[in-house]
Amino acid sequence: MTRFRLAEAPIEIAALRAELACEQAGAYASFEGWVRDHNAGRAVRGLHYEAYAALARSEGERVLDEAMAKFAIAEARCVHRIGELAIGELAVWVGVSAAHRDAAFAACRFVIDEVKARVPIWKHERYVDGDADWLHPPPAT
Amino acid sequence: MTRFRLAEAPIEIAALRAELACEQAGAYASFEGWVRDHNAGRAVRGLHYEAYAALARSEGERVLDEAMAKFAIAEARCVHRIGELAIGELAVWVGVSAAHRDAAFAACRFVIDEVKARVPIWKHERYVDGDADWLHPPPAT
Amino acid sequence: MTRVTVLYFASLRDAAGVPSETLDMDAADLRALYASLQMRHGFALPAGRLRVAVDGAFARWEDGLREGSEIAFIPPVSGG
Amino acid sequence: MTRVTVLYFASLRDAAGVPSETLDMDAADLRALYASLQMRHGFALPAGRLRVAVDGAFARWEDGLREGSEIAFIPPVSGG
Repeated sequence: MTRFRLAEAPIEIAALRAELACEQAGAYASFEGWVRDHNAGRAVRGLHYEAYAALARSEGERVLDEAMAKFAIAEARCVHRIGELAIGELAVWVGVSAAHRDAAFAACRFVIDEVKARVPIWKHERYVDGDADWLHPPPAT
Repeated sequence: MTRFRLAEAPIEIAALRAELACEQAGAYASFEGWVRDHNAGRAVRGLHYEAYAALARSEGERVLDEAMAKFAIAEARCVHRIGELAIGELAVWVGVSAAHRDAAFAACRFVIDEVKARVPIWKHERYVDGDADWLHPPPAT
Repeated sequence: MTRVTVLYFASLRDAAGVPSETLDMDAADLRALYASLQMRHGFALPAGRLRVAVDGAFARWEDGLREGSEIAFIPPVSGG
Repeated sequence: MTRVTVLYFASLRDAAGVPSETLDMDAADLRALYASLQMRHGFALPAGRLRVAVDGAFARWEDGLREGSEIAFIPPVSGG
């Protein structure tokens, strides 16, 4: 079972959502990260994501395994784009199905938080002013 | 602006999601309620939703207005099906876009909780054993 | 006597046997109106578990009856 | 001397100028290896802000160098 995936092409939400459907599931929560046109006050012109693919896949899968163990959910998936993305494009998608909404919301939030904190993927932003930077944020406090 | 809608036909998620996109929004949270094949231990064969349509629309809109005022979000929508639904069908959909994920998750949760608590829509379930019932749950504690 | 139209939904409609009815009533307020209709139709739900709406907006049980108004008794909702 | 392949990502790759290099090193552990490569390439990030992985799995800074292993220094991540 691969619940976590890296994608080099646009993420197809409808097909992923269909993987989560089951007759026992009454609740579905999803999260999407979209490429914004600004970050930390700077106008963003474009960006790309780079991954240490082997470790990103195994660590991402570990996050999803933890979510399955920790919450009363039916299924969960996460897909993260890598490569060049345009403003407004979908960078990361999380979907969770469950019998009840408490677990669906909590697991969805857990997955995106852990993926952002632990999975070796890096964002490179190019700014309208011509500058460019890798984002290496300080640990969340 | 109508952010809350009743739908007599299947909900088209992709079109609704597109209404929430904007270049400032980096986060999108959504919730779906799916028709389950069981409820409170009874096997469900089918169901329908009935609404007091005029009041459901105005009270639903009020919930969305409250979400827009209460959370730092860009946009929000909610659509609730009425009429006959099959097992697995989408009964209610909520979508919220925001600059950051905290607000997107919190507002999405607020909308589904308030819609379930306040909007005059009733579920009628038909059970496999031949029985049928309107659901009139006690107030949440 | 005040002429009002009453709307019934969900289990109240099943019990009343009609989705609405127009009645001439002399109830002092909406609470008294529900009490009298509850007796007539055998509604199982006490007023304490309902909300009441007049002309498409939530109202208070102690509001009086307005001639020609449309009154809805709202049983506990179960959308979502 | 132990022969290892080192992978660089994101700002570390920009600073090193290469995505990976194979080196013969005599560092006592992964921490000492990073210190020596940090000096060589001028990496701005201190080891305390990095994680380290060996052969595709997270490792400890005090692990020794294994002949032929693939070592990755993981700068703070920014997916999502």
